[in-house]
Amino acid sequence: MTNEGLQKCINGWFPEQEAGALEFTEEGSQFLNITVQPGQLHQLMWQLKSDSETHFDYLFCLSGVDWCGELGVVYHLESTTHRHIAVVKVKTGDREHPVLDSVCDIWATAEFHEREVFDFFGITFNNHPNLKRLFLTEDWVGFPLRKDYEDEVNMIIK
Amino acid sequence: MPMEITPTATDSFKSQEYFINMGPQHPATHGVLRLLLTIDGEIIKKVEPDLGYIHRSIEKMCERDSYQQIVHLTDRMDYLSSHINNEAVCLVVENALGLEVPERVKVIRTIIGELTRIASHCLWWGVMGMDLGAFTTFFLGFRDREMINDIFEETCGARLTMNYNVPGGLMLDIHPNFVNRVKKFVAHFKTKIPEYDELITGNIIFQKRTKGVGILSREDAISFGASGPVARASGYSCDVRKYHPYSALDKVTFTESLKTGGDTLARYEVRIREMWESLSIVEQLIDNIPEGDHRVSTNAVIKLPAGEYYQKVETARGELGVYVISSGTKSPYRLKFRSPGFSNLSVLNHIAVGSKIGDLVAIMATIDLVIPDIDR
Amino acid sequence: MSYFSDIYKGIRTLLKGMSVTGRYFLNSRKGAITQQYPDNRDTLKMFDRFRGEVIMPHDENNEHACTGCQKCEIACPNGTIEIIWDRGIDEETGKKKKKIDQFIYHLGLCTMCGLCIDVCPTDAIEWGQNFENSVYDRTKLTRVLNKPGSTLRPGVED
Amino acid sequence: MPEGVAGIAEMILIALVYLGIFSVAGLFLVLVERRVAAWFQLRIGPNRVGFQGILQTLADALKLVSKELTGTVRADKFLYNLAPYFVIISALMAMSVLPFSKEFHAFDINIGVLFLIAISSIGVIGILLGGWSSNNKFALIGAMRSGVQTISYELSVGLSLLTMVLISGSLQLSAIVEVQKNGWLIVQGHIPAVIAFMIFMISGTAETNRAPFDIVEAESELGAGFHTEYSGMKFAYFFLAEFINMFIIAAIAATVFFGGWLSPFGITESLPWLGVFWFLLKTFVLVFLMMWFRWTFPRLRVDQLLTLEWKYLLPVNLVNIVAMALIVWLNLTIQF
Repeated sequence: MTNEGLQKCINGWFPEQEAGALEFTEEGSQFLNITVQPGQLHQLMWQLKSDSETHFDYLFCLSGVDWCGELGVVYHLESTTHRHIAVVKVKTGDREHPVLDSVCDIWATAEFHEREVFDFFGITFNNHPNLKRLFLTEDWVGFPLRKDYEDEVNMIIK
Repeated sequence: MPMEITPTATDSFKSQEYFINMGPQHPATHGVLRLLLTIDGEIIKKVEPDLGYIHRSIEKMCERDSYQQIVHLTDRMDYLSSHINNEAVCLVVENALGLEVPERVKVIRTIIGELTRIASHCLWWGVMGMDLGAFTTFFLGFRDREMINDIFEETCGARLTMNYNVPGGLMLDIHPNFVNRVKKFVAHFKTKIPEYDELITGNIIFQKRTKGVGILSREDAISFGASGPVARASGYSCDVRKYHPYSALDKVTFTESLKTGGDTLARYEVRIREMWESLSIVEQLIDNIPEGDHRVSTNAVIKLPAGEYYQKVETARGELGVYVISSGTKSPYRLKFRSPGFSNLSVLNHIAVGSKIGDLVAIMATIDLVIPDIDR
Repeated sequence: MSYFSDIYKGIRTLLKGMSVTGRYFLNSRKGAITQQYPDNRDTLKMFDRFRGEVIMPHDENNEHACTGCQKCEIACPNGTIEIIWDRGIDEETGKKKKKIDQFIYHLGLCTMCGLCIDVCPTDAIEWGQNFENSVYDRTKLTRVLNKPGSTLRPGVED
Repeated sequence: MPEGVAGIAEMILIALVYLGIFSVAGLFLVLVERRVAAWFQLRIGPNRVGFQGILQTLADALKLVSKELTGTVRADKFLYNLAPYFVIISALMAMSVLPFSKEFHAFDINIGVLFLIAISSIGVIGILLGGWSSNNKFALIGAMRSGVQTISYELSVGLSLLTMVLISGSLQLSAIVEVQKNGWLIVQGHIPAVIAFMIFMISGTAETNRAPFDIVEAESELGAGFHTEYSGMKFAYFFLAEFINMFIIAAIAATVFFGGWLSPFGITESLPWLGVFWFLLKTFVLVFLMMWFRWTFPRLRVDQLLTLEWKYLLPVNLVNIVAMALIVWLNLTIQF
């Protein structure tokens, strides 16, 4: 499906007032980008996978991003039947206790990737079965991949 | 034939589950992977990987490095397919800049990429045999890998961490001996893969050890984000070289090796098949390396236009994704490597439960983990 | 009946495997791939492009080609190269000119990526093929590449 | 010298000779194993210490002797220290009944074969003890596997030898060899004897815990298996015993199936002292075979190991023994 088709299809799932919360853009990216509010995330993701039109069943990349101020997660989705790709972005402004919904009930791969994001960005995922540090030790203070993380001993800034 | 023992004992004789630490120093984990196994006798109840023993925070380092420098960091991720990793970063930079690299570069990149894949599979084959207890395979695999490494050393200057790609092309032109050596290797290796089959593949013990062990269904492979030979053995056609061809891969013909068994043997066969396919790709290209420059000049300081870029390539282990968010400066704002090993590892618990310790070793061997690739 | 054919096939595959190793056993004299490393030091020649260490070739007049432009220092990802320079006066033109005092190379930090040599405009540094870099004291890994009293080769400009 | 003292002195002397043979054979076998393995694997193998590396294992042994003995605090000290001796003494005892030649035979008892089978399974107690007492989970798994394995394969070793005893009609090793003057037992017993020989080699390899049946040590699974916590000389005992056991299995096979010290077709019958040479030659051919197995085959899984024994080797063996009985009964043996 083309990006326009995808956009139309996805917009059709939501009633008018909610659909406004989704943002679609192709600017500065080779894929269709969908920005979604945290509240709608799980519903949208579920739809994206289960709907036979879109059928995004392959989550191939899940990255946490610190957009200076907002923390967020970027999901790269691909459909193994239609072979189209879309990118879903979700952001939260709360840096102290960022919470998002987990998608590991939709894609099993998210379990590890979300743990990684939790480890490096401190984003907590609701309903995650085993959310704990993955790479770092349990007693590590801070979230290293955040832009405001400081470690005077180990980090060399050029 | 797995033995089925139904526990009918009374409570006093109830078997007790216990934990075992496999790794971080263990011969079968190939590096510093630690697996926390919950075991009942010999039967595995749960596998919990504990990662991070070799985490170097490459993604964070990338946020301060220039794009040329990032390339050499990727050598240290999946060190067995370092050239392909390098290529991924270079491709993402070139695509972002709209840089058209010469045909010669594309062809050379593809040849070396496929040789890297063969070298990686050679090592995997040797180590797989050794994990299953056949020690001779290790030396046979390494002998053939050594020939490829010599080719790389002559052309790139290094055997493992080659850093041969630069954004815009290749660091150096190929060595005059390159073509001859590659041809010699292809001729040599064609006689060796059948030998691999004779020694191990047909072996009854090997067949029994691998058939029906660690079955990963197609649905699970997709859901767990598996890629590369692991996913292809489950029947999920996911070769990036087919679906999103890069470099000169759109000019060659090859078949994606697919199996539907999803077990350890299928994964093994997919990789053996892949060696043949890679050989055929190399053969198709080696005689037709176009003349031309080996690189186009770029600015000394590469600044990608603000935006997001994603490039996937097929490494020996699966799909490597490079996701770059650029804010227009000399370093990426955020760079994420979607490493194949990381996703493939998450399959482990799912497919190893219920099998024996010996099976776990076989499963891990065919998932073909490279720990720095997982830890990054 | 499959019971017996299983046994037969099994034994056949085992013998087939043994024939492979048996062949290698008989050809062991010719086929050995062992590198007789410390013994073959005299004949062991590395490839021309082998990246062993960064060296700065000097000609017979004790002159090198490093202008002190520091491009290598900037290109290096690990801070392996440090150039200590000061202003000297060019004897021919009388103009002030950058001149290296010490070209410090920390072999212990070097990852052999080759970016410095790639970027050098005057080919002042190149790869040395020495690979026996182990020392007993790690301070010995810090080297000054320009020889004492060496000067810039006349006519080299960046 | 009173007779009693002389007897004791003789015993001690013989014991010392056997200890000598034991250690020399052990060290030599380790070297052979390493060189042969290297030749199978496109390598050269140890060739630096002495001529063609002949002193390599001696140097290794010296290293192991001079090494500090480390152990874990949590280990059961007494059993932990006892275990290696079980293994090595049982190997030594088995060696005492081997007929190197007609004269060179320390202990020619009339239940020789039975004694060998019995003694070779005592070694497993040492392995079990060592694995259990070192208080290490990997060692424990290894030890348990070893128990399972030895108990199962004991049967096949015994039965396959019993098959040959049917022809020889005696358990005494010297008598078994004498019978073979009319043709080696493997020839006399033809098809059932060949089957018995194959089964004996398979189960013998399993009994010595060598690849492809090395699940007890299973490097890639258990690290080092039962001897994970052993170091220095205690480890060397296990190591040496493994090689001696291999030698013993090969020697039994050479004696029972290939006529022991007898020369082929009696070509050197007039020179009885060559018996030792023939015996060792036959043994080393079989040892080589076991090495060939080791460096070719992948390892079996523990349940497959048991499947192989209980579903294949044992039934075949039982049928085979009946077949052999019939052959002996009907006088179908081939005799020259």
